[in-house]
Amino acid sequence: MKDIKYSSAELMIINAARLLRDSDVVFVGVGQPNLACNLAKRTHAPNLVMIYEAGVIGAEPERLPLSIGDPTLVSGSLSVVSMYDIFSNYLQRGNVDVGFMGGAQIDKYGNINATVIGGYDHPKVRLPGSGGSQEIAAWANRCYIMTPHQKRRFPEKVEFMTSAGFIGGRGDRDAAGLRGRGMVGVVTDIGMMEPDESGEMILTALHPGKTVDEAKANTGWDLKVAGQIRVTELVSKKELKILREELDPTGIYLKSNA
Amino acid sequence: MKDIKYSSAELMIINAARLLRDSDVVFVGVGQPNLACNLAKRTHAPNLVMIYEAGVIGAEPERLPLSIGDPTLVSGSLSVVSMYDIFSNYLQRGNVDVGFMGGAQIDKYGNINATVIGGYDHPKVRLPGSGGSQEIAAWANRCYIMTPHQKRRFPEKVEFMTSAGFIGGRGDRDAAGLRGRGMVGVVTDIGMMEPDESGEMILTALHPGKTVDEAKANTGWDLKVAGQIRVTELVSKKELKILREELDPTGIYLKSNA
Amino acid sequence: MSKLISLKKAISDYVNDGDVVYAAGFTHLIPFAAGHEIIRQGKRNLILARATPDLIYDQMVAAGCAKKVIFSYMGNPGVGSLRIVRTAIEKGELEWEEYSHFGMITRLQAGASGLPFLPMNQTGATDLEKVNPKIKRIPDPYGGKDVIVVPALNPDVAIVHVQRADKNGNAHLWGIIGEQKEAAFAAKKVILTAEEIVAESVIRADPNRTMIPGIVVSAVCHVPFASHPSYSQGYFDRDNEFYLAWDKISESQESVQEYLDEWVYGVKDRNAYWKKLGQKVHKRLSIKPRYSEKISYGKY
Amino acid sequence: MSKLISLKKAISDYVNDGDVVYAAGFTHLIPFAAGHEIIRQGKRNLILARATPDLIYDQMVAAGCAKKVIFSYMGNPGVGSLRIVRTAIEKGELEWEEYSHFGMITRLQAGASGLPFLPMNQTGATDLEKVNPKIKRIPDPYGGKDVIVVPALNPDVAIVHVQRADKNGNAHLWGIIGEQKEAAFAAKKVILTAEEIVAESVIRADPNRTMIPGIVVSAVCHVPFASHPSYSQGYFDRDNEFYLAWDKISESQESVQEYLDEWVYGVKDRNAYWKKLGQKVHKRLSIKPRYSEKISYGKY
Repeated sequence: MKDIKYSSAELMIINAARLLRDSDVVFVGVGQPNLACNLAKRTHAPNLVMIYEAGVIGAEPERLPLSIGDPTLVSGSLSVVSMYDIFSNYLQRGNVDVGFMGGAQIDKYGNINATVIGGYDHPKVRLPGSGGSQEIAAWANRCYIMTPHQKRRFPEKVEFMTSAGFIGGRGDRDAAGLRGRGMVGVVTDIGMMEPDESGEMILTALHPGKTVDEAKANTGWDLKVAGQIRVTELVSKKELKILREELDPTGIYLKSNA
Repeated sequence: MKDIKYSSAELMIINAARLLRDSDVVFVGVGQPNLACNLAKRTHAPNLVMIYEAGVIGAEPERLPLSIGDPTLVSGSLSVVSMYDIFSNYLQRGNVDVGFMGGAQIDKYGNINATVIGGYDHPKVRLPGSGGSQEIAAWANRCYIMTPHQKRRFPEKVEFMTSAGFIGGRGDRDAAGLRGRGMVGVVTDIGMMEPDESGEMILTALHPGKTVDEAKANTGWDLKVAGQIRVTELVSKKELKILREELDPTGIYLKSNA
Repeated sequence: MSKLISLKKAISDYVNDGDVVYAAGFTHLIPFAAGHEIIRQGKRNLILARATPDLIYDQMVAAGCAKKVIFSYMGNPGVGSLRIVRTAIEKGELEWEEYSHFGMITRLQAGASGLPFLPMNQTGATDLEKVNPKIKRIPDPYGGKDVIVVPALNPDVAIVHVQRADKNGNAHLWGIIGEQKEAAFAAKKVILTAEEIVAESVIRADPNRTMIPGIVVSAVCHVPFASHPSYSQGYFDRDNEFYLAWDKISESQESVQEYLDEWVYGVKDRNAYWKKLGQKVHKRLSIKPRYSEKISYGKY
Repeated sequence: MSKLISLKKAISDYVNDGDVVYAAGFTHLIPFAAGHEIIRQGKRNLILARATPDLIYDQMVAAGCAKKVIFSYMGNPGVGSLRIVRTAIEKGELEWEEYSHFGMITRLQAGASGLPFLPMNQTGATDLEKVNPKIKRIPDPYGGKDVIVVPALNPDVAIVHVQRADKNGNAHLWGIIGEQKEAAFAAKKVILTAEEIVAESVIRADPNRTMIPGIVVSAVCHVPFASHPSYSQGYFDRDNEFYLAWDKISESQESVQEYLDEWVYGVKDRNAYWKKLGQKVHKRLSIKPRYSEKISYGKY
């Protein structure tokens, strides 16, 4: 098995897919989260229901969707509703189990910045903004993020809090009365971080061959390590085959960080 | 012309129809208002758009609808929307020109009671309640009501204000910030009442052969009479023919008060 | 993953004594079959919510299932008074809570959205606000007139009849859609009855028509004609004769009891009820098709 | 009563300098043709509102039409950054006002409903609230957590592309329906562009499909392919190659000017634009039909 080669993207996608449970209702983003969900659906979670913020429920895309509003998500889906409905009746009402987040920065308490680097009024780098992520982070039962393990992506504190993880600690999240459990898993190309009792993201798993030191060196805060650190299951040929042959045959999303 | 015979209902329906303008968007009730609107559409207002609180827009019923949710209102209509949409996007937003009201009592300031006779907590006669009339009265541009001219139907003050006319006078309505112009015409079998500058309903028209004394004797407040009192146009053969032959051939709604 | 069970089992499993029940519909698709099954199973102390309680709530109140109604217009649609509910209120035998249509539907919309409340503009008619403490007013934080607010309504169970659903509860409905969607999202549990159970592919062939997704549905029951004497658009007509007949039946307790004995307690299920109605009624209510224009979603 | 006019006339008559314009759509049915016509007519100082400003707003900003954007996610969908809007903001050359998606859509929903504001639950992320004074919080009058509120958005003009409409503006749309309905009801004027103008009878054959009623529409324009390089579900595919190409074009002012000269100023209207794209592109974007299952409304 040890001669199986895979990219960082493939490693993250496969490990993210494994976090999904059968019958989960997942709020999916395009790109890597979409691949993770479709991989899960084709392996251990055939009853996964994929929801897109464009208002599509139960998508079964016949081709790789290239945007969150791709027409292939619509044809053959279970339902299409307005944006107001998807955010109110689905997300705010508590009908979404899993949210996949994106963002330029994620901090020690799982908070995300997708808005701005530098001051808000005079931005150095103006990012796309919240989109749906402010609400997904608050109201989905479980949130995950996939991101390469790099110091600049993991500052101690985000410059702008686009979406709440545990804010300044778990008590803050409880005080705001948010229904979801927050950022429960950060999948990187080194391993995985999960929140401890205080809401601080700590290293809980390493991918085969990766080390605690690598993780610490690439994290912007003093990364704690779980008492029992897990090693993730090896990437399987079957998982790679589905990804490469069925889901992204031209490698649009799989090639990154190869 | 003077030997044309008609019922009180026919007289009221025909006079109400004449109040509608071409291209008005009308919030229609079943029964007499429905007949008035369909009569107007077949005579001077071919572009009338009929909206029903059941959520139907632009109905063109092929048979006489027997309830406000009759399936004949749906088949061949322009649009069908949810109740929330019809009350918010159409009525509250100000997309309705005319509302037809019903109710057991209407008072000196055009307020309507469709809720209860006797105390609210221990009702003597429990009426159906507001339905949509609280909102129609507030937000349609012009409201009309058709009702036989009887003292018990026209008390000085309603026992329960289900829907606002001018409340205690026009200033009250302005203070509440209601968008519609309120109760602008009460069509009875004697004539018609319209609000004066203070919002008080005064006698402004008589049907041919009716008298001011009759109107006063059948009104529960000291009915004022307009300086210039109008006599309504004679009911025409054409109007009666459409009502009797096309719209209500079995006389379900036309026979009352014959 | 199929949620397809009998209506008898659905009512038994998902409706409890004391529940807030919202049997949805505005004149159309009224879930009579479910109401009759609730009566047969002798559920008690229900709080019956609906903008437009009609004959089925009259029957459930007559059968002693309810302790309270929440409503905005109480009538026999197109006919007149809803005698049994009305009399029970006049006699002080039934609790009630009352809104305008918009107030009632706004409560459901808030419930469906997961919000604690929603605002409405003022109507100038304040008497209902005076007698119902749940109706409040709050300032407009943007400096306009105060707005009226009502709290979310989240029924324990919503019962919704639809034209077609798959076995997981993904449902197409059309014609008058009243507050069915809002009730389904607002409720904690949803019982669906359907004229037809169709393959998932039929639902997936027109996703914009799906108003209720299976993920909020607890039980799916195949019950053709479940809405009689109301109607199912495209399937059969409203039985107006029965609405008129009920106006007479509901005049006396004896005739109501006779009706319940014969048409509710006396039949096993909706299938038996429909057969008992007989071919003459079936024929009177039958309609000819009038098809929609197809659309293409495109192969992508 | 026909509102059918040319897009040129519609933009000339209904879009004024300084207007708040909402060109609606979430990736789907983006009204590019109308945006190009606005550029050709040299409209100025527009406030461009949309949850998801994409290439058409990038182009309108590049052409000098806008003084401000109101948005919740600013990107080239599926590709990356929206370079021109982004750079203009970074350089301080463009005003902006920002919400989350739900905040933006809630503003429109309030506008569509005729309400002054609508509430949302708290999200714990308060930084946007700190920089945008229009986002406020108020107490829940029923004793729960404070809620977040946003004010109604009532654009001067909404521009909505639809699959089919009649000449009075009654419109069927399907596929991703984003915020088109809310924008149309919220706006003071509505310009509709349509892939097809159909007989009123086609609309009336499926009234539940009608999302925008003619009574709120000011102008109806027959503009096939108006949404290219976005798509119209069932009519043609998204031109992903162009979205990728724009990522390059928008890197320099020169190439943007060249693009505008050739594809906007250099063509008379959408018909000329589509012809200029050529048969190879037409073929690449063509799709095979995939039809909905018909339903019956019934003859009543």
